[in-house]
Order: sequence, then structure tokens, then C-alpha cells
Amino acid sequence: MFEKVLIANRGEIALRIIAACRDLGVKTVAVYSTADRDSLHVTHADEAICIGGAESSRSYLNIPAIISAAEIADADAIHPGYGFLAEDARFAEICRDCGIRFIGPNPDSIRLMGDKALARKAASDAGIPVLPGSPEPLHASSQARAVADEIGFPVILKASMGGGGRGMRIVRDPHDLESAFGQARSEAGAAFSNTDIYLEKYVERPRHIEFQVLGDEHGNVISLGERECSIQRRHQKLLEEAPANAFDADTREHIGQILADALQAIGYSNAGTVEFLMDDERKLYFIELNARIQVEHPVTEAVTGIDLVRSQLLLAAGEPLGSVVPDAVEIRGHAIECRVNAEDPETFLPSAGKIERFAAPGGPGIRVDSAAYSGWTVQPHYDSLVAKVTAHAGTRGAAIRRMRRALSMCVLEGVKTSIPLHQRILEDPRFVAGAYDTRFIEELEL
Amino acid sequence: MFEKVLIANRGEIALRIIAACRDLGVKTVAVYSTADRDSLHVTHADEAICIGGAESSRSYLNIPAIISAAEIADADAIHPGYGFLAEDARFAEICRDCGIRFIGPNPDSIRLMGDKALARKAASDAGIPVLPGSPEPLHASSQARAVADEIGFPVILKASMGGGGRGMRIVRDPHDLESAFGQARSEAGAAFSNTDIYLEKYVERPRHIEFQVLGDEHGNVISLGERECSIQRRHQKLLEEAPANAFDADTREHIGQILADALQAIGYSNAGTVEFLMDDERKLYFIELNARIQVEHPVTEAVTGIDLVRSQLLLAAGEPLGSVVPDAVEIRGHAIECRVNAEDPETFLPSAGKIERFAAPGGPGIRVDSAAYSGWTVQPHYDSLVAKVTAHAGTRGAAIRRMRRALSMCVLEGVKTSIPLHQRILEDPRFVAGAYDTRFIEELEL
Amino acid sequence: MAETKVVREEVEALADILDAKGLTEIEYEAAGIRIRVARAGVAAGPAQVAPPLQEDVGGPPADGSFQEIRSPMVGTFYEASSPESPPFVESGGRVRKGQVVCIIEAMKLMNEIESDYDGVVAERLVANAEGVEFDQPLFRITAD
Amino acid sequence: MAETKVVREEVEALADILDAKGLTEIEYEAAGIRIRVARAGVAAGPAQVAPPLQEDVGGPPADGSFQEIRSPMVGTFYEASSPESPPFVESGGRVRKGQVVCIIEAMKLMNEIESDYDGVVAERLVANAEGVEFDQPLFRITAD
Repeated sequence: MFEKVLIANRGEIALRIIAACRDLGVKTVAVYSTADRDSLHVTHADEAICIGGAESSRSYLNIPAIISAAEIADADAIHPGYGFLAEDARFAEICRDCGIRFIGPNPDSIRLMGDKALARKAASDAGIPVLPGSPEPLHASSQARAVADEIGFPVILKASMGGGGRGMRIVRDPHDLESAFGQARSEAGAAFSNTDIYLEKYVERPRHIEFQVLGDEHGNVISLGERECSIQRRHQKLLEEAPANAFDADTREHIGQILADALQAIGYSNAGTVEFLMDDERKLYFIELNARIQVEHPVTEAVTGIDLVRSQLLLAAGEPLGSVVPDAVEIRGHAIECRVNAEDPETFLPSAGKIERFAAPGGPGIRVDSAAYSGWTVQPHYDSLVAKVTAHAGTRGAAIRRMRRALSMCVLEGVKTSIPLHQRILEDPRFVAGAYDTRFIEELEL
Repeated sequence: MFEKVLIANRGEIALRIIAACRDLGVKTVAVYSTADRDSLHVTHADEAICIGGAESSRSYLNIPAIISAAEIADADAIHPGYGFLAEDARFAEICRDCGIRFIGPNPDSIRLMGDKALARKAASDAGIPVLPGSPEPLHASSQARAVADEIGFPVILKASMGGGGRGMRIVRDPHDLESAFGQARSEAGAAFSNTDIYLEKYVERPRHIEFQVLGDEHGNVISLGERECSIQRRHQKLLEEAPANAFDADTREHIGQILADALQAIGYSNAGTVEFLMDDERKLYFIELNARIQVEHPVTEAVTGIDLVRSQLLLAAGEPLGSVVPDAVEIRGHAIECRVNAEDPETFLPSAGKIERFAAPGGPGIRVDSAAYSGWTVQPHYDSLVAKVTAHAGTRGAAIRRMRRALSMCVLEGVKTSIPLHQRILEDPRFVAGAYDTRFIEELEL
Repeated sequence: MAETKVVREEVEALADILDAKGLTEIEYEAAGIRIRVARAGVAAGPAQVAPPLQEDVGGPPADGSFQEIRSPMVGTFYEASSPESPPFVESGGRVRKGQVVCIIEAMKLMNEIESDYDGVVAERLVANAEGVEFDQPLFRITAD
Repeated sequence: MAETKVVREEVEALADILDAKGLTEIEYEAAGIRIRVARAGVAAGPAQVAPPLQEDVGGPPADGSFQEIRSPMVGTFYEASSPESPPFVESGGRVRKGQVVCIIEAMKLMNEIESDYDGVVAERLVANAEGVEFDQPLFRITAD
């Protein structure tokens, strides 16, 4: 095992990694920006090194500063957490070149998964279900029509270089395809100087399902089951659950096995999350793989009893999977996580400022991951996550009740928070019935 | 189920009861003393009523004020928590007479268990092992000698009315018995105007083992297994574990069945804890039954997955045991609780004062029960418990590591705390080996 | 007990120093003993002092000095000795120290509450048959 | 008791200091004893206001205005361009704005750090080959 791990992150995930290191008897080095001097990750790490100014680019994204900090502290590994440099293949390579273990997949896996088209092709080749569509760019509306007829409407046209909705058209009626194709091409051309268009099946009301995987350095990969993260606002997850609603054990087993085989084949190691869309016929379609620990990992920890961050450390140190996770992974009960953000409930903008009073909820079945305390200032420079509250119980109904209770007993004064929104979600009949999809929040907020 | 429960307590246990009520959709009424206006139980309850001055006798022990508060708030039940009025049979009777459900055993059970001699006799009659000794007061040293010869030395002489060590003598050598008997009698006579002396087997290095039981109003009682609470200082528990160290499943099953039968026979209902001494041959001897929820109940909750306070509410409302606990109670993993007290580590006196900064530990496997927050004042009028930290993991070793980690990541400034003592305990080789008894702390502190 | 006497001496000594030096607070801690002596507000000696803060009682009297009669217990407030009887006191009425102003029922016992002040009932703060907390203000009394 | 008397003397002494210095509070703690004396609000005696607190920078200059050269990056501090070379600057030596004062090595790159000030090197705060944080003070420079 490592002697000393540098944590290239801040906030609750830095504390989470310190906790995992401490459980293993590994020393920790915190790095921090000048804005984070009074942060708990600085307090709790064995050493702490200031690496730059408040802006992330000067500190938590500052690769030379982080590598230098690892060198002067003599750290033998770096845990990147999530966000910041967690999926930066170049950073993983620099770590490797400097003889520092990067706690995550190898740079090639990170790079492959970072290219969405390549990742999709690799997944498809490995037998992971992907959204039906054109594998190559389409050059004429007749081509598009042929593919669309084959996979069935509705379909979505997307610019190959696209982003932000430009060059994108949803087509529900075959008669609209020709004009939509033309519009998409010209938009794409104007926006990206590239008129490549491809076509995919369009899922009207998808649910967001993701599988947690772990792999070792010896060619073994295991799936730890799925999470449901359909409660999103503007693609930001607000609440996650494990297991997914009405998800059957056979599908869990089946997809899990396909994923394990596919990722073994590409030599994937450490933690990863495979994201899928699920349509109303409960069919799953691969979207992407996140090559890092996920914010919402505690729900999987709750139902499997497996400490995922500890597992990351052990796997990165070369432990075989068999000594890290039990032979048979059992899913016990149900877990829900709420991301308590400091944000304005109307504008959704971060509500930076000083927390005047904070008393986290406790009691049975409640886990809190937070770097907040009374007197701590929510920094405008970083994300607005203040606390992750995870409720675990024998049944989903009991987990919902525990979460409602916990949020009602969370004192958080001085900043505006997402708690009132979470409370509305938890009372909504569709949520309670488990019958919701990724459009839940926009419809709730109407 | 009840509509509204009044909580006749304060601090973390009041929050714990609010949590259980909220999980069940039951409204809560807090009562508080003038010193507790800024307490979280006042914040979190649906209603709060000031019942008197800071001294417990004027508030939390003030029966007329509490009953009046229940009447004006129209509460249909009272949960007494632990301490204060929890084991006051008269209070339970007054509740009953006022048509308010007392959430606990019936007054007769409380009264029986409050009289240690009667409780011992009832236990013995029911087949629960008790310390061998004289069932009746002894009037001559020859009688004492006869009993001592039968049960074997060492023995302990105790004044029937005794307390505080007066009229108490440990006798290891038969030759010392006669003079010790005379001394004990004269001390007892001087102190209690009663020279009744009885004799019991003396256990040199006992361990403290206790069984958690639950009973319904329909004659069913179940045991939920044991806890070990041998880490005590001056009879105050500091750290508790479940299950007990090297405690075998057969004994758990066997004693559990005897207890269930015995308590069914006397019509015991609701939660209770049966305390035993265990000698170095691992034989158990009944000491007493605490007819209430126990401070250390979270360790049993962790390993059984059963919410004990919720169970108390359901059972008091008349639910049958079968609908409150699962058919087969399984013990999963290991749990440890540390009672973090605000106290001077040298003098053990409460360190009352303002908490300048408090950030509770979180992360996987950690539960915190606390009514503290930054800026909250530890009152000199009440006990010094600031937070209960419970660690749960698959094995005892992992639970110890998690607890060490959690305490190292607990920020608690402004008052002196017992955390350094807990840290010493958790590092001690005897503790780590699970090979300790009730003299552990006095030997640690030498 | 000897111990009590020692403590008494120490406390008195500290209180004397407080006076002599015009302090407002002394805290003293030594082997197992902690003593704090304080005198709120006014410091003796030279220091001029701000007038003591009036405790905020939330109420109206603009100019007004008033006294409050507070509930000494939790219970139910009754304005009269029986539903048929007239109230013990009315707003605007005069009260004398020791006069019964209401009844608080607690555990079926009727407790007569007396005025601590001579004056006029400026305001009654609780409705008949309403529950009251410990220390809750019941009446405001203005001096004549 | 002897102990009481000792305490009295210490408390009185603290109270006198409180007066003499125009303070409002002194806390004093030493082996097994803790004493706090306070005077609320107005301080008696001379009571001119204390000068604003100088931000604590941990260092000496009693009277002194000094400037600090701080590290612009995380890395390893080197006093000279090579182990054989003399240090760029020495304590007591004169520096000019723009003059190289040390090297910080970060990621195998040698970064020359220049003085922002003209003056004299009052103190070097880091040992050779030691790791330094971002913004860590390296030298104190006093103006001529």
C-alpha cells in the first residue's frame, strides 16, 4: 500500500479520500488554494500545501503546482477525486512519468472514454447496447431516411462536432426528415465549420441508469450494480438512488456481465461508471463511461457494503479484485442521496457566502458527507455542493421517509439551499411511486 | 399510531426520538428548560413548550409541568428518553391516570426492576443466572461462612440498604470473613440504621454484557442480542460494542431465549436492557434490568438493522412484535459507539462552555447522534454528552479503524472532550485484542 | 465542612478584588476548582457605564415602563374562577400587589396567580383557556 | 490558606496591569492555574485606545517596515544556481528590484525568482533545498 497519498481536490470528496486513507493507515497530503485556507481538508490531512490562487486554473487545475507539491511532500500516489483533473489523461500520464501512482484508470482508458465517438464504438463492438443509429456521418437526407426507417422514428440528428444543441433536430414524422436534415447541416456548418451529421434513435422520456464497475490491474472487472440518477436539472444530478426503480435482478446480472467482459477486454482498471439511457420499454443504451469516482458513490456503498474509495486505493496499489470485494456482491435495502447545494432556489445560481449555522442531521440510516461547518464560507470559485445526505433503509419507502426526516432536521443558515426543492421531490407522488424520468424536474418546476 | 408525542427529555436522545416520530409521521412536542431555549430539540420539534428553570428538578424532572405541557399540547403519548423520568414508576402511573400513553414498560414492571433485590429474585425464579449468594439477609458470620464455603471465595458482603461502597467488603481469604462481617455490619448500621448484610460471589475482573430486549403488549418478548460495555470509568460507560467480544452464537441464543421466556412471564413490554456480569469463565450473572432505551442503543441498531426507538413507538401503540421486527434477527458486522463527553480529561468534571467550532465526522460506516452545533453552549446543569459516534463495519477490526478515523476527523473546539481518552482506548493492544474487562480504564490511566 | 469555608474565602477574596479594582468579571481556575465572579453592567470605580440594556420583551409601551406578570408554571390560563364568574381583572382595571389576577390549571389543580405589583392592567396577553408555558408573560402592569 | 493569598496577589497584579494598560480583559494560564480578569465596556484609567494590531507575520522587525518576497509557486527552494555556486543573496546583503534572489524548482524546471524591491536582505526564511508552498514568504527585505 502507498505510504502517502496527495489529494488533488477539495471539499467533501477530499475529506472522503482522507477518510479512506486513514482507514488504511495511509498518510495524506492536502493541496489547497488561497481561498481554501480554512477548509476542513486542510485541517484533517496530515500535511497541507498551498498550491495557488483561488481560481481553479491557478490551483486545483494547476498540474505543475500539484506535481511539485507531491514531490516536495514525497507522496507516492495522487487521488484526483471527481471533477478538476480526474479525467485528464495528460495529468494521469504526467503522474506516471513522474513516478507517482495516479489513482484511477490508465491514461489510455481515460483517453478512450474521453472521446465519445470512440467510446461508443468500443462499447458497441464489445456487445454493450448502444443507441441504434448511423455509425458514420451522413451526407444526404436519403441516407438519413434509410437509417431512420430501419431503426424507427423518432430519431435525432446531431452534428458530429456538436454541442449546446446546435445542429441538433428531433424528428418524429418521416415527412419532416428532409427539411430537418438540411437545417441541421447548415447550422452545423455555420457553428462548427463542419457539416457532418449523424443520426440516432431518440428516446422521448429517458431514465438515467448507471452501473458502478471496479477493475484491478490483473485483468479482472466486476459490476456492483446500478444507480438511478434521473432526477436532474439542466443535466446536473440532484438526487440518486440505488438500486434503480423496478430494475430486475436478471437485467442487473446480464448487463453487469457484459460490462465486466467488455472492460476486461480493454484492460480497464480502478473505478468507473457506465452511464445508460433507459427507454420506456426498459431497454438500456450506453451513453458514456466516467473514468473516476462519482459524486453519488455513497448510494452504492450503502447497498453493497463496499467502500468504493478504499477499493480505489487498494486496486491502484495492485491488490487483486478478489481481495478487495466479497465473492458475492449482495444488494441490501435501498439508498437515496440528496446533493444539498448552496444555491438560489429560483435562479439556481450558487449562493456563495458564510454559513451562519450548520448542524448536520444524524440518527439511524443517515450518512453525511460534508466539508461545511458554522462559520465556513461557500466559495464562489467552486461548485456549490455543501453536503451529501445519504439515507439507507430496508425498503425504498423507508429510505424516502428517513431522507425527509433528515432534511427536515438539517440546520443550514446563511446561504440559500436546494433543500426545499429536495423536499418537494420527496413528496411528489410520481417520485414516491418511482415512476419518473429525466424530465421530472422541469415538469415539477412548471 | 399516536398523533402527537411529547418528548420529556433533551439533547441527543430528544433528537433521536423526534427522528423516529418523523419517520412514522407522528407530530412532536419538545419541552425545555430556560437554559435550553437555543437547543436543537426545540428547533426541530413541531411544538416546544418551556416547562421551568434550568435545574432538572424544576424542568425535566418536574412531573406536573410535563403532564400539563402534554395536556395543553394535546399529546397522546410521552417518550421519556433515558435518565430523568425514564424509570420513574410513579411518572408512568401518572401518565396512565391522565390518559397519556407512557412509551415504556408498564409501571409494575418499572417498579419491580427498580427494586434490585426483588428484580434479582424474579430473575432467579425465572431461571436467569444470578450471582450465587445468600438470598436472605445474614445475621451471623457463621451463616456467612456456610454460604461462602458453598459458593467459594472470593465473596462480597453488601449492606442490603447499601450504596456508595459503605457496608461493603470483599473477602478473598476464609480467615478474614468473621472480622469483615463485623465491620460491614457496623458500617451498615451507622450509615443506614440497618445491619442487614447479604453475601454474593465476587467476580474479580468482570466484563459488562447486556442484552437488548423488546416486548409487545400481547405477551411476546424477543432478544436482539448483546452488547459489551466493559469500558467504563467510575461506572460510566465510555465505549460500547455489539456483538460482545468472543461471544458465541449459542450463548446468545440460549440466554436470549431464557430472557424472552422470563420477561413474557412477568408481562414485560417495550424496550429493556438486561445487564450481566461475565466472569473469566464466560459465565453470565444477572445484575439488573434497565426498563428504558439505553444511551448505547445505536450499536444494536447498526448490527441488527432494527430501529429501536421506532420499535418503542410501534410497540407502545399496540403493534404486535411480529410486525415490528423481522422474523429472523441477523447480527451483521460489528459496531462500536464512543460517547464524546465535554469533560476535563484530568478531573473528569464536565467542561461546560461554548462550543466554538463543531464539525461532525461523516463518510462510510459512521453515524453521529448529537445536539451540538458551533455556538451551542454545553450546559453545566445536565450531563456532558456532546455526541455519540457509532462506527459500523464488516469486522471488529474495520470498525475500530473507522472509529479512529472518525474521531481524528471530529472538530470540537471550545470545550475539553473525552476524545483523547477514546483515542488511547482505541490504540490499546488489549482493547484491539478484545481482551479487556471493567478494570480496563483504571489500568489504562495508571 | 472545611472545604466549603475555603471556597467561601476564595470567592469573597475575588469579589473584593472585583470591587476594589472596578472589574466586571474574574475567572479563576486551579487544581480542580474554578471560580468566576462577575457583576453585570455597572463597574465600580471610575469607569462610566452605559445604561443597562432593557431586556426586550417585544411589547408596545412606547414611553412606557411596565411590569409583567409571568406564568410560574405550565398550564391552562383561566381568567375567572368559574365560567359564570366575572374575570379576576380587566384591561384598564387597577390591581394591587397580592391580588389574584388569574388561575393556571395544571394537573387538575387550580393555581391562583397573584400580582407582584400595584398598578393598572395595561394588557392581557393570553386568551381564556389557552395553554401557557413556564415564564410566559400573562399581563402587563403599568405603575400608577 | 496560603494558596488563597497567592491567588489574591496574582489576581490583583493582573487587575493592575489591566488598568495600567487600559485593557478590558486579561486571561492568564500557567501550570494548573487559569485566571481571567475583565472590565466590561469602558476601561478605567488612562484608556487611550491601543494602536491597531499589526497583522502577525511572526517575525522580528520591532519598529520595522519590511517587505516580503513570496514564492509564486510550489516547489523546492534553492539558494544558488548550482551546489558549487555562491548563494544569490546573503542576509545583510543589498538587493535591487529585478535581481534574482533564489531558484524554485518545480517539475524539473528551474524558476528564477526576482526581488520586487530595492533594499537589504533582513532575513532568509527558508533553508536550502526545502519545499515551499505557493505564497510562502522567502525573504524579508528592509528598505534602505
